[in-house]
Amino acid sequence: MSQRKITFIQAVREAFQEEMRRDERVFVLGQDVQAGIFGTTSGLVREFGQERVINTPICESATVGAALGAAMTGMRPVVQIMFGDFNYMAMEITANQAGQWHYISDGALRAPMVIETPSGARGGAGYGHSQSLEAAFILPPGLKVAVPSTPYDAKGLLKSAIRDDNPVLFFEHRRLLTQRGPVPEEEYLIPLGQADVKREGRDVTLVAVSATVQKALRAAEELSRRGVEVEVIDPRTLVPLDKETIFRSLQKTYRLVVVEEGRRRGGFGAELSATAMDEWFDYLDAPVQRLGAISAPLPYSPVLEAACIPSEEDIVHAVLRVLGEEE
Amino acid sequence: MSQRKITFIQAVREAFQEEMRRDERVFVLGQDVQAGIFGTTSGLVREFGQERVINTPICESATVGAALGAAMTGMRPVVQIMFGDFNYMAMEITANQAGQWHYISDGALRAPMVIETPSGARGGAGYGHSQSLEAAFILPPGLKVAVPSTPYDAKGLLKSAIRDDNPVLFFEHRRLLTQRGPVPEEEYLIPLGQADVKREGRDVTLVAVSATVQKALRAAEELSRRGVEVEVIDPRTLVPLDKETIFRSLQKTYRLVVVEEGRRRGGFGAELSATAMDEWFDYLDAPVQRLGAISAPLPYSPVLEAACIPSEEDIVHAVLRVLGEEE
Amino acid sequence: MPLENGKLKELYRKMVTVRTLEQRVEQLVTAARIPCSGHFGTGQEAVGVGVSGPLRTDDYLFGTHRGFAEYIGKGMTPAEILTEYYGKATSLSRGRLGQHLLKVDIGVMPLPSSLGSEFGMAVGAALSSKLRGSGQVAVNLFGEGTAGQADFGPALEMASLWSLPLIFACNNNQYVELAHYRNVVATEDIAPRAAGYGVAYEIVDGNDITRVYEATERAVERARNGGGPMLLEFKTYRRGSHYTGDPGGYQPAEEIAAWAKKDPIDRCRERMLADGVWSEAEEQALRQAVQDEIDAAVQFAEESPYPDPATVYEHIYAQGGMSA
Amino acid sequence: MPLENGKLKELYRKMVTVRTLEQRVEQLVTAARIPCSGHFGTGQEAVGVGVSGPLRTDDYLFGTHRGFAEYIGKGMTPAEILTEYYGKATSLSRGRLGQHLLKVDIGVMPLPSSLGSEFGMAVGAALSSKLRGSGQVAVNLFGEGTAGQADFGPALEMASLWSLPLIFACNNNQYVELAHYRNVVATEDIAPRAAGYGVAYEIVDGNDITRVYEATERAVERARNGGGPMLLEFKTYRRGSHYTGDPGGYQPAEEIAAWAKKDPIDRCRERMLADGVWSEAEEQALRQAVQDEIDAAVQFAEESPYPDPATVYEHIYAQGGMSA
Ligand SMILES: Cc1ncc(C[n+]2csc(CCOP(=O)(O)OP(=O)(O)O)c2C)c(N)n1
Ligand SMILES: Cc1ncc(C[n+]2csc(CCOP(=O)(O)OP(=O)(O)O)c2C)c(N)n1
Ligand SMILES: [Mg+2]
Ligand SMILES: [Mg+2]
Repeated sequence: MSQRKITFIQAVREAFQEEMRRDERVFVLGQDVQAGIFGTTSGLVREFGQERVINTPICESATVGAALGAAMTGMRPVVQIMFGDFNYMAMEITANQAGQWHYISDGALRAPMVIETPSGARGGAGYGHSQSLEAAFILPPGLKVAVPSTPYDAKGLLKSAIRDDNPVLFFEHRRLLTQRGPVPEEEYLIPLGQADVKREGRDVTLVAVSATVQKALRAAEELSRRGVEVEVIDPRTLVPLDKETIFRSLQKTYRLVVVEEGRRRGGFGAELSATAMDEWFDYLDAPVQRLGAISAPLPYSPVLEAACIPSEEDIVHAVLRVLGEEE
Repeated sequence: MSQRKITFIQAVREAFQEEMRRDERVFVLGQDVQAGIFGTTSGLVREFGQERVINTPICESATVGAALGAAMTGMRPVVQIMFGDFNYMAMEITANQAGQWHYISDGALRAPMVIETPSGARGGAGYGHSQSLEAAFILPPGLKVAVPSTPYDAKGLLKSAIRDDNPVLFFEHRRLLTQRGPVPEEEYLIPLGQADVKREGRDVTLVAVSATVQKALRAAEELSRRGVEVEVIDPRTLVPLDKETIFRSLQKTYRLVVVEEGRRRGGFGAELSATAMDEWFDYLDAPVQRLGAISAPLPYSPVLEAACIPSEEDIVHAVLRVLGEEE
Repeated sequence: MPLENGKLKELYRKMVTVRTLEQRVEQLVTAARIPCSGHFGTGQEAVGVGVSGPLRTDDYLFGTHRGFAEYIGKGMTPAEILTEYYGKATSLSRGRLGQHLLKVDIGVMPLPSSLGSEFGMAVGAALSSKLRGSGQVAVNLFGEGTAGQADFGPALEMASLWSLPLIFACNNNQYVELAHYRNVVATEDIAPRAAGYGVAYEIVDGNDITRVYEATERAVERARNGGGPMLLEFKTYRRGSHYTGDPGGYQPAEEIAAWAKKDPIDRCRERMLADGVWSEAEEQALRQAVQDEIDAAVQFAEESPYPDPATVYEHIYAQGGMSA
Repeated sequence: MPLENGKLKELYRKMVTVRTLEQRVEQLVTAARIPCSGHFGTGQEAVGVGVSGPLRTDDYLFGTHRGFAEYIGKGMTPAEILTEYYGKATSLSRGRLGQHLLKVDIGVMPLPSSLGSEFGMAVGAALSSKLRGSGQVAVNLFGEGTAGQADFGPALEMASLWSLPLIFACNNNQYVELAHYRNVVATEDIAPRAAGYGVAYEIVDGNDITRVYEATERAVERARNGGGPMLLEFKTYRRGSHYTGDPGGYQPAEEIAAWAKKDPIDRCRERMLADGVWSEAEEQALRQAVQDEIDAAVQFAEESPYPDPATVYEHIYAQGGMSA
């Protein structure tokens, strides 16, 4: 196994390259994808040309619509939406159309497309450039939702997403983009719907989404010093959700905490906590703790933004609460 | 108290009339609101003129945008979105803008506007004219969500929504529109955030949303014949949610069922079940049962549609399950 | 190319089929045999039939919610349409689509329930054709009211920018639901909007099947040969109601009467009769054949079973899918 | 009305303020004193300053994400802008808005983070003005790239249909992020798109403050007097980078140089000097005054405290609000 470390951006770019070489139906479209504002698509145009790396006008709805039309007619587009927040501009196409035609056509149509979308709070981008909206795609049917937290996962998940025959939203947290991590030279895929245990532990199961995985790991370190061993699980995709891995952990810990950067009200944590209620009630020694952003717009000032989203410290407290060691 | 019975449509129309007479800043805009496709705005143009009852081009996003612009500059628009599904077309404006500017302007702006939107499955309208999407508005901040189930509630809630200084989504289930119910002649308001106990009972707390209230009441009758007394609570607004009324009931029943016509995955039931987990864990003798549509598009054929959404019978079973009388 | 007689007769037959079928379906909706509320297009049959006429089977058609003209035009049968409208297990979608007619293998593409959501999809289909070098053309037919939708301009922009084989075909039937279109459309004509995006346009008499066909054929051939997109606006008139149950009364009787005189089916028949390429006997035979075909299709749909409710769990996701 | 000298000097001062402030903020962004990545508009100051020049305090301005021209133009101060960019408690929004500048009481309306989401809002503001009979005009300033956004056409349609006091002002600076605009805009000019909706338009030299001001003034007065909407396209050029950190290199050096010769500030000053209404002494004094004002504003912003994190729970809902 290679010990090569590359950035999240490089990992994503490699996934693009490999899949575009492998399958000529794969193409990329979005605003400035030729230059690549966040770097994930930079340079692709040199290898694949302007026909397969297409700069679009500034219109998220029609661009996602075009991706859907292309996907339904034999292509495999990846459309980049520059900020996760802008996915609401194309919500009609994504939620009402892309996720639904395979079903209502009784299988006659498929929509193999990916929406690649940098998102999340990075301090100072302001209310509409900072949200984590992945939970908004749990309610609509027929979509898959990937939330990678490492370069390794990003590459493997994006490759699977591109090969998937369903529309997949692929969220890239902007705080992760420049981080490095080990990514093998050899090709690999990560199936959509397979969680990853990022840290083993026997006392509490902590499910963390996207950039909060890192906060969760740091909180786990801190808790370990206090004698609490937290198992950190990264679901990697919110839909499909790998309930088995979470349940396996819960059968050992009997305590569940879930953390996300998106808003808590109506978020992924609500669905997971409700799932625990539905299916794992007898395995809960304490109520599930769910953490997420407060139900407010994200303010610009970094000190305010930080006060809205869960911190490492909030996670430590939630773990202590689920252990009954704090109110 | 008057015993007058009027339809849901008439009740909504009266709310419009009373509020438009009371406050000249109130106006209505939407597709064919002058004629009034579903009747709720029919005839208003005769009394209030074309300036206050405005037919718009077919563009949901710009229409909601226009309502927001008017709301921020001293008017109190009610915008009609003909089918609830089309709210995704204006999601950017509703979720990213309307709900956020009051906060990020630190109170300098207000968006007193209502989105009135017929929705829900009525058998044979098909995938994109039948969804119940109210749960999609729980995640975004700053919005309120009303889901009246009777003519009485519809009138009182719409009047409050029009007077509210926040954007309010007002969902009208199409199966309810022609139903009649008692509505007093005298003016009244129903505060947003006040649930209504539609039926008292000591054994199980059943929270039902919009048209499922009626299914819940019928299921409760059936269960009563079997000796089970269900308390049916209509939250009337999903945001703000009257947790007190639900908790008061739970303190008596120790068992909670929640039913909605919208999809179960990521739905209101997830949020309510998770809330029960967070706050009422010690009052749950059994896991909360949540019912909602399957995570699929709604098929057209009425037999298929019916198989996707919770029925009276499904509710009966859920109640029996929460009582441990069924698996 | 001028329309030749064999083709003209085929288009005529299709127009008659459309009108007869629409009238029948309207009765079936009123009689609650069919659960949806239909939208029909009496008087505007030449548009959909004429626009789809010059298309190859593999060309893409994004049609409208109103009536069956372009669907019959592109090759769907009355039985295929009726079984969808009835929501029966024998329909192509096994009861899932209803009025959102689709038949992928003859290029009948999604009719989204949200008007205008097809603009982007049509761009994508045309882009796909171009990338694959398949020579397919995409035609997006939409009403003048739908031209007000958000993605209309962006679709023109993309089609122009990438020189796509995409025909924007506006069916201007002068009504948008229960109001005259000038109530919600700022201009008399939609077509010149194309010029703002560098897209060529033409305004065509939508009640003359020959002109509709020929204008479309020119645009399609131009697009197929790399000439890029075009917008065609067909002027016609909706003589019937917006939907079954529409109270009516907002269309002046004289206006309806004036347009009835320009009925596209009558005009086509009279011209064929005058040109001596059509006879009363052929007319009788056609009417009978169409009636028989529709009767048989109604019977088939009536007798078909409803789908099995257990099928709702199938095809939620492609490739095996997931549980709900 | 021709622009009189007092007004011209005021506009000149504002352009100088804009450029000086933008350069300063760019340094502060690079030095990470300011957390956002700014977008600046060196070379295009005449557009924002000129467009906001003829507006009444209560007229509505929906400005752009690029630079400060229309914000300074409408009456915001460097200190108001800087405290927002710093995210300090002394800003009008107490640190919430950042680069989304707003000052409601002088008509500076929302700059949405999603480009183009203001099109509908501007229609609504103009409609509101009309309904209230207040005589206020709304001006929506946007880039040529933003003209591709979905609600642009529908906003033109509504403004035309309802004859709203709304000016669409397109700042065509020839670049959309890191590419020349013709990469993603189908036509040389945006303005003729207005004609498709029955809206009058005019193309104006955006580097000539006098023309920008006068064209806007005509359009605003026409709109105020019930003449309805108009679209103005200002041709200008963005000489700087798209955002702080932009690698650059995609703008030909000769192109930049050619446009530098048409610099709006230089042109204005030279004309005033030639006309004898301006002197080198006045110039020196102005530069010094602007510098002093900005230095003081930076110092004020630097010394201001960050907001109290506990304030994040305030104003989530209007009127008391709700718990999170
Ligand atoms: C996004 C959306 N908004 C509203 C509707 C409801 N609706 C159905 S038909 C129609 C009128 C369409 O007018 P036009 O485009 O002129 O077509 P026509 O009905 O005249 O054929 C409307 C508004 C819809 N289906 N989708
Ligand atoms: C909806 C949306 N899509 C993309 C962006 C990212 N973005 C910021 S500035 C910009 C370019 C805008 O170009 P133009 O309208 O010409 O204005 P300019 O930057 O040249 O002033 C883009 C795409 C955005 N803010 N909003
Ligand atoms: Mg029409
Ligand atoms: Mg530009």
